[in-house]
Amino acid sequence: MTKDATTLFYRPVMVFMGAVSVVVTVYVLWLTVQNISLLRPGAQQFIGLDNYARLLFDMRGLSALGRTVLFTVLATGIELVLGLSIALLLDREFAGKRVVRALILVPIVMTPVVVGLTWRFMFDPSSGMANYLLSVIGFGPVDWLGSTNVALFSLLIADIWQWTPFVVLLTMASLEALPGDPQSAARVDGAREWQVLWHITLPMLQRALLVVGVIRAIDSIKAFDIFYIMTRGGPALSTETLNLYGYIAAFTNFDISYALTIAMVLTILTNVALLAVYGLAFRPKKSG
Amino acid sequence: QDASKPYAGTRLAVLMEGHPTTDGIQALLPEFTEATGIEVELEVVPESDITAKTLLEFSSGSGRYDVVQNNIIFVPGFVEAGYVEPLDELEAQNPSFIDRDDFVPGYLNTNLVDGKLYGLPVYGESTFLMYRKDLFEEYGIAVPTSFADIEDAARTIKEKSNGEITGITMRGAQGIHSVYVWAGYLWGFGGEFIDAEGGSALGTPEAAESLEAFARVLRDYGPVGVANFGWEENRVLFQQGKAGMTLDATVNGAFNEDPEISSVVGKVGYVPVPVETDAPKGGSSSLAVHSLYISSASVNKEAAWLFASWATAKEQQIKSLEIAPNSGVTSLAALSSEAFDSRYGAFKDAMIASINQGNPQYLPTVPAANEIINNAGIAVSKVLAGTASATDALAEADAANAAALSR
Amino acid sequence: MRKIAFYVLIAALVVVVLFPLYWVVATSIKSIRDAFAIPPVWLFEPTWDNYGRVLSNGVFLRAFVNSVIVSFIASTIAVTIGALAAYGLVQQSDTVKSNNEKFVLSLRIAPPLIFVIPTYFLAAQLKLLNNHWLLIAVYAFINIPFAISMLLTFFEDIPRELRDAAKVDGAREFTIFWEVFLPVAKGGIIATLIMCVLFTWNEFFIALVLTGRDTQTLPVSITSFLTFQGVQWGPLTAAATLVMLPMLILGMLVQGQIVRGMSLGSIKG
Amino acid sequence: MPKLSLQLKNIVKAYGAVPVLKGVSVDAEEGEFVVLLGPSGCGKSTLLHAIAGLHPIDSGDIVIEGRSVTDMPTRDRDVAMVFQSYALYPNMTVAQNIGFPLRMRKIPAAEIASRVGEVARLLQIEPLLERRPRELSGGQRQRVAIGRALVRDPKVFLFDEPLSNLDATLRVETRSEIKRLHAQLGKTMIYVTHDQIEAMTLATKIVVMNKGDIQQIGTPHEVYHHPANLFVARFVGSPTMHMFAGTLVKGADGISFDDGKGWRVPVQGVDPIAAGQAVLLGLRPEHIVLAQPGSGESATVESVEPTGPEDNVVLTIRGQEAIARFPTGSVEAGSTVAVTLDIAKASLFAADSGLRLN
Amino acid sequence: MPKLSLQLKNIVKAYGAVPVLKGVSVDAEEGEFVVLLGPSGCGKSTLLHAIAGLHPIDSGDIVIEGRSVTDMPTRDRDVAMVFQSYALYPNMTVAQNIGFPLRMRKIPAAEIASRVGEVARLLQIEPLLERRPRELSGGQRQRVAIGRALVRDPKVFLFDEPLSNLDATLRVETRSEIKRLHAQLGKTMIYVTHDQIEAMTLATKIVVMNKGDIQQIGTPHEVYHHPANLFVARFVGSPTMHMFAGTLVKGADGISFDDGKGWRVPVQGVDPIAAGQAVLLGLRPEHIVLAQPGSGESATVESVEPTGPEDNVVLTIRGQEAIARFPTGSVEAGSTVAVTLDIAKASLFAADSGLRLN
Ligand SMILES: Nc1ncnc2c1ncn2[C@@H]1O[C@H](COP(=O)(O)OP(=O)(O)OP(=O)(O)O)[C@@H](O)[C@H]1O
Ligand SMILES: Nc1ncnc2c1ncn2[C@@H]1O[C@H](COP(=O)(O)OP(=O)(O)OP(=O)(O)O)[C@@H](O)[C@H]1O
Ligand SMILES: [Mg+2]
Ligand SMILES: [Mg+2]
Repeated sequence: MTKDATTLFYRPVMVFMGAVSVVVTVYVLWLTVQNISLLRPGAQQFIGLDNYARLLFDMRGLSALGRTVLFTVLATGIELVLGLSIALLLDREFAGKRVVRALILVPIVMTPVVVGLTWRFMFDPSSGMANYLLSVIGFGPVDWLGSTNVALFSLLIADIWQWTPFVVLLTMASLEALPGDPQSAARVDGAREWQVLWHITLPMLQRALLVVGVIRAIDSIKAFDIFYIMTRGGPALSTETLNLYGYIAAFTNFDISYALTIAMVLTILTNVALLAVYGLAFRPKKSG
Repeated sequence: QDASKPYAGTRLAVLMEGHPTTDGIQALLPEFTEATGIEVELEVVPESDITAKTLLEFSSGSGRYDVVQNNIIFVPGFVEAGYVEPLDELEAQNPSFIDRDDFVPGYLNTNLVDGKLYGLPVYGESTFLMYRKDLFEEYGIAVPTSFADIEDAARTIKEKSNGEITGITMRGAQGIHSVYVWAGYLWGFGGEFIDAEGGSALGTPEAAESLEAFARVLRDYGPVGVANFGWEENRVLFQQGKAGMTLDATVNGAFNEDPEISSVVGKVGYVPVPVETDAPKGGSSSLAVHSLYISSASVNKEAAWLFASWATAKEQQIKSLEIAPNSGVTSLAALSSEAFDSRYGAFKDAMIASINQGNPQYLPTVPAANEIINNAGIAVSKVLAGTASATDALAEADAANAAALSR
Repeated sequence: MRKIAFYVLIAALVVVVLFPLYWVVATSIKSIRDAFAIPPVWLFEPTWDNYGRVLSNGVFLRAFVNSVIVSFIASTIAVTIGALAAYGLVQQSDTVKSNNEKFVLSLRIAPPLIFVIPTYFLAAQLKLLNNHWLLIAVYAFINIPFAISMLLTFFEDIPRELRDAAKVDGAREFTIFWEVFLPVAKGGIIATLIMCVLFTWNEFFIALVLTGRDTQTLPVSITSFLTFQGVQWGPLTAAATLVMLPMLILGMLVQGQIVRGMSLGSIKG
Repeated sequence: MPKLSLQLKNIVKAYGAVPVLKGVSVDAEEGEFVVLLGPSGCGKSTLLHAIAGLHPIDSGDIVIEGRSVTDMPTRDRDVAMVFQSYALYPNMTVAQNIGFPLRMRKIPAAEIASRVGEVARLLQIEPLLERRPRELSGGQRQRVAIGRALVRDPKVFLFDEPLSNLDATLRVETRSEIKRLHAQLGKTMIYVTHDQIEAMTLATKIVVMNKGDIQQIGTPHEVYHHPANLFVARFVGSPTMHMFAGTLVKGADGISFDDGKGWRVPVQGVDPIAAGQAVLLGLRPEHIVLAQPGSGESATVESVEPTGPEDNVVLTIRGQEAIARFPTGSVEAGSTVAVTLDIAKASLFAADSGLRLN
Repeated sequence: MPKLSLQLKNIVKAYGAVPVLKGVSVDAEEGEFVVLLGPSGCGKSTLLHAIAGLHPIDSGDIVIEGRSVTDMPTRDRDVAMVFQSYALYPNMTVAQNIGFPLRMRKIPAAEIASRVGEVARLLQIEPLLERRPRELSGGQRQRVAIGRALVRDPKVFLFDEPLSNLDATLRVETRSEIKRLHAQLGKTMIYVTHDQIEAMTLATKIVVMNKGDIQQIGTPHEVYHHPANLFVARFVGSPTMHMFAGTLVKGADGISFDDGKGWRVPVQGVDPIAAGQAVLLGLRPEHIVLAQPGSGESATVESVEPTGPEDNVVLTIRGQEAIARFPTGSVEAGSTVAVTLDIAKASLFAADSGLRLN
């Protein structure tokens, strides 16, 4: 009965977004069953599921998928933990808090292209700051971006640097919204600070952290700028993610249909993963 | 309306890449408007993405841009797809700015497809070998004339400097960077990207040998991190005096000789890219040219032509040497100007020599060029990283290229 | 003792966060030679040439204005619609809520590639490619899912009794939303808005494809300093610094608005 | 006939599998002051929420001033409510909190300000008008919650334990303010409280609930002096009514209560057919009064608990412990005293059904 | 000498510019039951929070069992507290809420379960153990909050209006449980309440506060029967003490109270030098007792308010309105009755300083 009014708040949005996404999806699916190349206008034909079959046996695509998973899991996990820790560290009154809070935003504020260039430069084996610092404390140079074993992790560092503040910002906002009473009660009940954190604060932040985590995961899967600027998938494909592969197929090879196939498959896989994660993590609480 | 300005009031949309030459043209635009009454809306996008944007635009056929800038690699593709307009007729109609003979012939000719001119070069370069004259003298090394010489020289430098100085540095980053440089090896060893029948030709022993040599010299005597070296890293390392040699674009000369940023001013010798075999299928120096093209969908083709020919005319090129200096001028007059000599005299001769023997097919110029370069780049990167042998990596690239060519 | 450790930690954090920024800013006021020197040059004569160059560049200034217009309007739309939808959703049963949320999150999954190409062709037909509203619409659309799921989280923390009380007091749904939920979740709204602004402010790929000369945004403009003949470090870093500055000031200003423990005292029990 | 202002017809409501209201029917005439009494968790708040339309009910009908509002949104029911949990708007100042319902009704700002000021004065929170809820003490918050309801002139007022966190003085004052307001406005009020004095002094009608069922509806006097069943008898009044177990026997002088141990007293108003039944005889503390030594029953004082004006005294009377209230200091623990039991005022309940017999 | 278990030394605390505690000093011996009384907003909760270490204090010292804990984190102070706002853990079930303090002390799970079960039984919330706080009624939540404190064995218990939302029956039961626990554990308890019966029956020491200052510290008897000043006299006891204004005059038979309108009564225990001073004579309602017609003072019954066991009766005595409590139905409004005033039990206060004189 009284629900009617509230459905007006979201239904139209959902319907609109749903309609747009259906149209786009259908259109994209239509494009993926052809062989469209930007260099051959008018020459496209219907080729059925060939593009999908091609991807299924495309070793490059498959290993890119594996890499995507690895990167996403590591980036999301580390950023969540680190971001939460920083948010908790900053969640108190101290001199200069406002300034620190604003500075924390620096990495996300910095244009991704500049972030990529900066880190690429810092990871420069001979004139970069990373190796300079290592040499100051007596370590030999690390081939940050030129080694197939290391490059992905170097990108991870840059990604963590850039996106941890995202977690910090949103976690801090959630922390600030907490009423604070239960924490006091827990202290009276004899909980140490970490126990307050673990038993009271974290459960109350649970939903916010999950949403932030899911969004970070989705965005890591789509991570592009840093990869594109820092390594473009190299060396020896060791940093090529599926999203990057799709981009290269589209805008380097101009193979639009195949690129969209890759993107479509990536979307579908991510959706499946999302549903699984969501089902596990957001088990609906009891009513109330 | 002023009869001398038949297109006055026309608004042209021009898409160019971020580059000093573009800065120069942008600065001079008011003069063009004054001379012709044509308004130019110049949109500048990053070089790495301009082709994608151009192609999306071309394939939508909306005629949003009248003039676009691009690399010669794509000219045949553009022409084949009917995206760009032949210029000969426009030239005949309105020759007020054009002087074909003033263009460096090698640059202009790359824009000829089936005898028709499709683009006017704004920027060009080739490749050459740069070496440290002082070190070569100190260690008694002769100027290399083959890739084997380069390897020897690299070894000597590394050994004699106790590893302080890298023997040679080249771009090793996956993609166009490494392919651009390795292509010199490929052609020098007698290989080629595409054979006479139009099939992929990377599966040959020459190709494998060239890649092996390229990767070996970088692995053994190259700098740390070379596998991700792009143009920038490579240039910086050399101009900081940390490498004995480098093989790269002629434009690097300008950086080596700029006392503002270089510590090797006057210490660098320039020679054309060596060859290993006596019968290469093409020159081992590149011809990299960026030109202005007129979109077939443009409704202002005449005005567009005026702009393209004005922007590439010698007057503008000479003026731009003062505004945004650049060694890649395409005008002979600009090349021989005082301003050019005073800045780039140190390597000008070697550069011109390289251009003259520059190979217009240095990088393949078929519609699938980008994909071929990409596949080759993966092979180069794998061998450099040691994750595959040259033969295997190239066999894989060859297969991928064959598929791309047949698509 | 603990205090000292705390400040040391904060300092370390700030250093790590700021080092790349320092490098960018320093490079923008260094000569190129100093910028690339190893060991790094810590003391140098600053030069403001790069800023002069960037600021006298009409293209950059126009891009700046475009970015401001596009990111603020798009984010405001996204947060507004997102907040409305989240308000509607938070009143629904758990199943309705989670189904809608799953759907919303799945919208964020699509890589830009998927919708940019169709959008480009459509916009080309409609001659919208040089129009701010195209970008605004696309950015608003892709930020709505983020806004919905974040704001849903913040709204869920608002005690249900508040809504009940407002209803008893005679408030309409929209009034409850506007006068109670928005102010109470202010911190969350601000954080979400900041993120939306930053997402759009920094977005490169969609902007590259969908902007024209008049609508080009900063990331595209800045990236044009990456020529195939190398990066124009000086102007690039100067531009990057200029791009960051307003966002940092904004961040500082709006975050000062957040009151901690806002809902304290509103509910007993 | 006075107009019925609020009718609850057989309201049923469950939270999931937990039934909370099992068919509650109450009528309130216009201007009635209905007090809901009942143990914690019996469904009082749920009932108020249902009247306000905040929780949908499972079945039943709610009628306000003749119109069924069961499917009407809260806003249109025009009720004012003090929430047990206060539910203050944390983002608004005290003044804004109190003025909010008026603002929702588009009252001019000047009038809002004056009415808010008046209510604040009445509740003694004038100095706090610019504070936010988080800067208030518990009792101050509760007063803001009350203010938000009192500022209005709705069809029905709903109060959910509105004075529980106020000090005694303030409670008395606020109670009489509410009473005055009730008399002045003549609006129906539904009031939940655990305070017997509040219930007795405010109510025109008391509804006693237990576990979602209504136990008794009556005037304060009826509920206190003539509880309908054992539950009401024990629940209302503190210290609680003492029950002497026994049987009803029929004698020459009519029906008597017999405790089986030799104590037999005649009782009035009992249907003779109840004779033989096992019963409980309920006596309130005040029905045990000190008597002259030697007269009445003899009782041993087990303990004395001073409460200020009187002492709660635990006595053993005829082998059973009962509580009485005597003037401060009138008896000492361990002593033996004489008391009279005011059997005329006693209540008699059937031991099995718990229903009142007299 | 009994050990001091808790000492508050001159505690000062302000919220910004608002002073809340203005130098509060209280000592509690081991096993003492201290009840804090005071009007809403006087700083009671703030004081408890300060003892628990939840708010830093501005100055002063808090000593628990001989050790200053002023700078000690809450955890190490080993206090248990019932928050006025409950502060339940929303993410935990009732059982987990109650068991939480034990879990923090690494008590084995089996023991936790048994102690939680016991407390739950005591508070009659056993069926609710698996629910979450938001699925509980107000009183049930409050009981969970109590349970969380009672389950522990801390150095000091702090109760902030713990029974305010419970029904009378439950309140009596819980009150006596707390009393039993206090007797059994012998722990110091600090207890805030607005309920006079609770204060009187539980306290071994009552601290009356007003506006951040202490007004009186004493036993329940002292505070009720010998209030130290006007504030305490008026604040404690409900209905409130009635004050007759007048002056002290010296007569042949000692000092007398004179209302200036011909009523003069001798008073005891007053320093003769106070003669001539303007004073207030305070009489509690129970000190006005019904007398045989003709004897004592004559009084007009203005109104009768039944409260159940007794009626609150407003009388006009010697031109002043005073409230008395008479047995139910003993007088009728409008009638004239005879009352005796128990002047021996009256309190005398200086009209200017408000301090007690007798
Ligand atoms: N955060 C705050 N900012 C300003 N004043 C505050 C704040 N918190 C409490 N106060 C004020 O401090 C005084 C004491 O509050 P406290 O909660 O201790 O009162 P209390 O004695 O417990 O009252 P109650 O019986 O109503 O619970 C109150 O007047 C209150 O308005
Ligand atoms: N969300 C819920 N889910 C399940 N049971 C609930 C929920 N809310 C309330 N209940 C139960 O419904 C019953 C009635 O609750 P209600 O709040 O109406 O009690 P109440 O009479 O107001 O009690 P109190 O005097 O303690 O406030 C309680 O037993 C409570 O446990
Ligand atoms: Mg309730
Ligand atoms: Mg309090």
